[in-house]
Amino acid sequence: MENLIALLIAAPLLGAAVLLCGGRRLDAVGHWLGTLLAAVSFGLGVALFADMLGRSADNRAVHKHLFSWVPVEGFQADVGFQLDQLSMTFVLLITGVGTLIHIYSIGYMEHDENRRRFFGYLNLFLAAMLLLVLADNYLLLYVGWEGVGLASYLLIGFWQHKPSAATAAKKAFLVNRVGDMGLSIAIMVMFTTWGSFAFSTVFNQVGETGWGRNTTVGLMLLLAACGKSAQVPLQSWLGDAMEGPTPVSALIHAATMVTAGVYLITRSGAIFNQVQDVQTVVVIVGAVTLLFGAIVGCAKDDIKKALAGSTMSQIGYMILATGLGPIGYAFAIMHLVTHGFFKAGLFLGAGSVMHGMNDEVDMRKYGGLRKYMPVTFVTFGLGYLAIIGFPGLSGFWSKDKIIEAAFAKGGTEGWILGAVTLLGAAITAYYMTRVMLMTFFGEKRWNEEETHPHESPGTMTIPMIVLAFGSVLAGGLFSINESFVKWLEPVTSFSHGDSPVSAGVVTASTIVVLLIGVGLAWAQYGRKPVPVVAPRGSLLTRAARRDLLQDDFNHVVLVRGGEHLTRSLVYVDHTLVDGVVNGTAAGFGGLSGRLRKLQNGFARSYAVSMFGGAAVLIAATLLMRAV
Amino acid sequence: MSFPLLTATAALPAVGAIATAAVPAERRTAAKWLALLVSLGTLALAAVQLVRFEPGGDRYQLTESHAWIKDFGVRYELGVDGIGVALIALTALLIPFIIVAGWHDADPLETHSSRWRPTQGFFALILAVEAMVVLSFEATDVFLFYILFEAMLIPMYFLIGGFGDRAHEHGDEAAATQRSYAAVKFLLYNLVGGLLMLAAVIGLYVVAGTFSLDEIAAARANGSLDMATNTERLLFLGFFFAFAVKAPLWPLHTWLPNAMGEATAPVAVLITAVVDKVGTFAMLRFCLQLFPEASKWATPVILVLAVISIIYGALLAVGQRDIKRLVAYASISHFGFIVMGIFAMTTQGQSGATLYMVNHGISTAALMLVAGFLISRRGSRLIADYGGVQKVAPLLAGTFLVGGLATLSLPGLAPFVSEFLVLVGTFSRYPAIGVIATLGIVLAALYVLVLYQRTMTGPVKAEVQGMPDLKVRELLVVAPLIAILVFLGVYPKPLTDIVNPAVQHTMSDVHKKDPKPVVEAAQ
Amino acid sequence: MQLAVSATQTSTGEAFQFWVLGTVAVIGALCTVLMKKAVHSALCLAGTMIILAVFYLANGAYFLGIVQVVVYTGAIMMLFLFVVMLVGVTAADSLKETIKGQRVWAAVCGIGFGVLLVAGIANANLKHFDGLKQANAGGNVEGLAALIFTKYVFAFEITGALLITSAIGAMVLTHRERTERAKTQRELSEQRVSDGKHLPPLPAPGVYARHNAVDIAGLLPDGTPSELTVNQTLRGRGQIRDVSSEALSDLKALEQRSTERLGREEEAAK
Amino acid sequence: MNPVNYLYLSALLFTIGAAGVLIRRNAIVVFMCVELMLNACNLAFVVFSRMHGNLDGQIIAFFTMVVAAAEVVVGLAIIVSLFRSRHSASVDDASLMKL
Repeated sequence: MENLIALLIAAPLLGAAVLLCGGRRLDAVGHWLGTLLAAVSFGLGVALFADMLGRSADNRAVHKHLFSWVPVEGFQADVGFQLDQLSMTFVLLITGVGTLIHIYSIGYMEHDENRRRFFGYLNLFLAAMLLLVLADNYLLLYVGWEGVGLASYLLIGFWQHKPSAATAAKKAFLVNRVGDMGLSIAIMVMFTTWGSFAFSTVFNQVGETGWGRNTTVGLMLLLAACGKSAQVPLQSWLGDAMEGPTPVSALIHAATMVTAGVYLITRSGAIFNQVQDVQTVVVIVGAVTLLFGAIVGCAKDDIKKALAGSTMSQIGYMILATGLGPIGYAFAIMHLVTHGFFKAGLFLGAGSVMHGMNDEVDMRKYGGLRKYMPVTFVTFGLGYLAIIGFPGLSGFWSKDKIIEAAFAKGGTEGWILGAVTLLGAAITAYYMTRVMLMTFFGEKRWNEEETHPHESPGTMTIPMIVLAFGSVLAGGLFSINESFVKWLEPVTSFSHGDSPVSAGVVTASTIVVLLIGVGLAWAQYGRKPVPVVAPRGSLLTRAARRDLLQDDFNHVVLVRGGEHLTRSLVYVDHTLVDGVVNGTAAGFGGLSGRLRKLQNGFARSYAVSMFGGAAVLIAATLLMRAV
Repeated sequence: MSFPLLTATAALPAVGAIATAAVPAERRTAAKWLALLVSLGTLALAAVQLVRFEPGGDRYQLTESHAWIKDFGVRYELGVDGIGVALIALTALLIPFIIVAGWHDADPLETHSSRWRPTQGFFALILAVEAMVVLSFEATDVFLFYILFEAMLIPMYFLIGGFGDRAHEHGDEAAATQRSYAAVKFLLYNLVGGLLMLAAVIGLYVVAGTFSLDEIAAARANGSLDMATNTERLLFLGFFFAFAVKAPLWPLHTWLPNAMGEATAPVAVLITAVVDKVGTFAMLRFCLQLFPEASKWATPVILVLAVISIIYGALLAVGQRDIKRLVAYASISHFGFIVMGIFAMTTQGQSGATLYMVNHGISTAALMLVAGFLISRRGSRLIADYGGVQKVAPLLAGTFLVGGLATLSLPGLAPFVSEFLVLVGTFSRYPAIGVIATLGIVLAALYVLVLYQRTMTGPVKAEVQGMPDLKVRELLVVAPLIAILVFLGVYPKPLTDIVNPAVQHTMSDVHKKDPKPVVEAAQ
Repeated sequence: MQLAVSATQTSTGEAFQFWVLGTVAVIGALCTVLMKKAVHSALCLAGTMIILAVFYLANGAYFLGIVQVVVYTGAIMMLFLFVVMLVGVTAADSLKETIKGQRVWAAVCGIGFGVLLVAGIANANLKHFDGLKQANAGGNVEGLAALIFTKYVFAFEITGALLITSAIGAMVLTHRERTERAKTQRELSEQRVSDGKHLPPLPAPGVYARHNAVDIAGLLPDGTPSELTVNQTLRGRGQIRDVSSEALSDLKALEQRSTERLGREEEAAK
Repeated sequence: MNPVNYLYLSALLFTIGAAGVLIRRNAIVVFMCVELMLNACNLAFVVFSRMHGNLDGQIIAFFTMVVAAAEVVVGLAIIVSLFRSRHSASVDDASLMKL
């Protein structure tokens, strides 16, 4: 059975290779082939899942050593896989949502001449993401880590003729590279500390090392997670990444890749559990991003960017939860899965709206679309209810648990975190309601002559419907008997913690803040008409529209500074480094210009020097003998 | 006596060079085919070497030894270790690609030009370089090595100075002037290095009384040859300086951007992927083996220089406006990694450095040759003259991207393995330097992606419109290189198996052991 | 000739011969260097070489002694003389030095070199002379032959090749291939007309000069000698009796006189 | 008398020849001086041959003569062709080696 693991990755990888190298001949069938292989992978995943369920909780993890990758003395890097409950969860999420989005893309990308290439990239992404979650050591994980980065780069920049897309792709890759640097340093520290970077070795020996090294590893892993999961301070790329086609935003920048950071921290729980201080940092990062993303989400008029802010904020929840330690890991993953469903659904909905609206993304030019796109409206609406945590839907179950866990952290910290998460829930309700109202309710604000809103074809609506089911049911299913927590417990361990507030109070307060958020949004966008041109807004709104000035900071400090640095270095290289050499050369030139006068061209003159030279040689020989 | 395989591998291209040069001028195409056949034959011989080489066997294998200049104890001594055999394979592998890629580079110009372009000469010179490089990887006699080290400058000089890109933004004359400037700069830099090395070679002979690497190393190992500390250091510096110029290490690097910028792309590949490797190879073979103590003494300074090379090269690459110069600065950055790996004095570092030499050769060849195809289409080296190429020539853009990704060490492609090994190897002994060098991977992403973005993406420029995609000949060059990059990225074991024993030997030469993991050391 | 050559001392006869002939040889060498005319130098050199031949014989190199006379003094020196004749036997070199400092440096280097050589020889331990008795026992020529055709056979062959090469080289260097048909007299005259120079035959030598010998250049009306009037070869050898300086000084004197007179007239006019 | 005196004579002749090469401008005389130097060397070889009691020195002297003959032939040919083209046999006239 464990041989199937390699096949799981091989299927989409094969698809990518065939589609990317196949040339135009495959244009006609490329999308079907890509979808088929993604589905094959999903099928394999389900088979493995069934197999895993057949074993007892402690025997579920499967290891498969494929081959020795870099065999160098003292450095054992292997290609080996580890399929345990955590990986399994991800495999199913990735291949499941992935397959749905493949199907969706068939319709969405129908008119794009490079559809085959798009599917090739999507398959490549699936393979890399699966490698990331299945690797049994950090180096192989790093391969997947960069692989998804590459796929993300290629897909964000898929419409390369748009300079904005190309720039966004480059930005995403670069910011991710900063995170990758963290991961590679972490691996190097692991190697020097434990002599290995296999999960098993590291986690077994992590208790034997001192605070310093564990902290370094933890912080570096956190840096990596920040890069991939768009957490403060490396969050700036996610908004721009919406330049990619919408299915990409749904799959990569909402459901799967951006949650890799959560996976990394959860996977490395053994390390983080050792160092409280790092966990505190993780929690702070999560909390800050949670609010940051939510605030940004409130201000954006671009539907995808609003959703991107929301993604950032939701991942903030997850990161915060992972920072809580064993209290939170399981809930982080649970929120990750439910978020995968509803956020993918929301993005696909947004894509469907754009599809019907001539690729218009400005919500101020939507309005009243519920009549024109009923399926999209319903599925989007269900996703909306799920994300704001409407009782009974997926988001309610998972987010509520994280808020509880935050309180359960205990002490002042617990209270602060609880408050932050509650505040976040309120803002989430506010901005999602805003999106909903601006898009599907109110007056039509589009130009009726140019735009003819219509429902999307079946290939697009079916995945949305499936995801809507997930958004509605997943959370509830997971929470029956705490089945999800129990499922993950062997990997992540679990403790309830002791919350100062009872679960009921927490649930009640979440519902209250939810209502406040919805109410505020309705007061602003539901009661009165939405202006087509954005009002100037308050200072905070304007800052939030510019991603809270993060980009401006980057531009001034990093881009400008970097430009100056490189320009002055080019100058230095030309004048100073080269100049020293050229100066020497010029000096020699001048000297030889003088010596050249000795070359008068008369053979006899030269003969004299030869003769003198011979005399000197004889003298030297004689002297040497005398000595 | 068994078949002198090593001599044959070097002699075949040498004879081929003469034969190619002798083909009459009007039969240009025949000369090209002859050169290609010879290079393929050399590749076959190199493959035989790989097969015959036993990783677990003696340190130097397939040895040959003949008296040459008896009075000075100079011998024609050849032998390969794992590192040598790998680099010979790299050289033999790249030359056919270089020849095919440069198929039309030396054709006579259609337009009136004062410069004569002897087609046969171009290919004969390439083969001559191959012969000398191969032999220098094989030489185990210091004097023999020195002669080859210097002699290969001559054909390189003519290749750089004699053959440039077809078009130049400032016209033919300006191009010729810049070319000869670059060629002279290349020659002078390397000659100065060679001169110091000559002094050190003579000094070594005076001290050791022989030129044989084996004998000296053995004498050093068993203590019968005891050098005074200062003598050893001076000799080491003499050798190292020459290799550092060739490698090239900051601040001796400025010849490389000029040379690579002015030469045609295949020649640029020849410089950076083949000839410069002799420098780093010689650091491993001669500096460490002959002067272990001095090497250790100089390590801190060299590592700092290497790190400066990495960061500085990458930063300058970001600031370049010329595609070829950008690749050149990227190479400087990569050579920094190689030198760092060598002098980190860890198994991982040195294995990584050796793999890096091979991988950098292939990845740079892929990137630079595609860049050359691009440049030959538009007739400009300036990045700003391109834009939107991806739309009109997707294959070209795609292969360019893969080459670029290899350059930025994307996992899954060969350079990643080596770069990571170098970083780990360095980090385990010098954490601070390892961390700073890691910055290089971010900067690498920056210069590669900026280059790709500016040339390939965005709206299609008017001049780029109608640019043809890769032709079959060009695809034949690029596709195998990419395949090798992928293969070695996923499964580098064949290479590491050959390299590992050699690295073990080098490590024992310098009396260094890998630092133990902290946990193990604590126990 | 005395066959017996002692180990460290030569016979008195040989010593006498050495001192007398040695002195002559040195004088001959000095004359070679110092004679103004090449032909004299050549003759002095030939003398020196013959003396050296005698010394060879005295040193037991009978074959070389004869070869020296036959080949060197006979053939090579004749070649020299032949070339001297070709170039001009009477042309005397000016011994005036034209390159600044050449004489001084030559002297310094020459003397220094000589002193060093002598010092070197004096320094070397050359007391013992084996003599050639044994080596020449089977006859000098046979001994040489045995060596040449065994030990030095390669060198011998190569020198043979060298000789052939040099012979061919000399031919190639001096030979001038006539690539086109020689012009007939008619064509030459036509060419003269078409070129428009020297329609009449070349002027005879000595025109306007005091002599009309072939080696005296004719003078143009302004008193300068005309290149055209003297045969090219003579001119090349430098065998032109130079009348121009005479003529020019005459002219100068004439001018001087006339200006003096004119000057006086001007003064008178004042 | 000690045969070493021959060597002194040889040295003296050599030096005189060398000085002649430096001083004279006529190419033919310069050549003669070269011959003089060669002959001086030959004398030394012959004396060394006597000193060592074998004939190798004489062989070398013989070869020197052969090479000298070859050299003279080519050298004089050069002089003749130079004279033809320049109408001069002065070595100073051929000063094209100047930059």
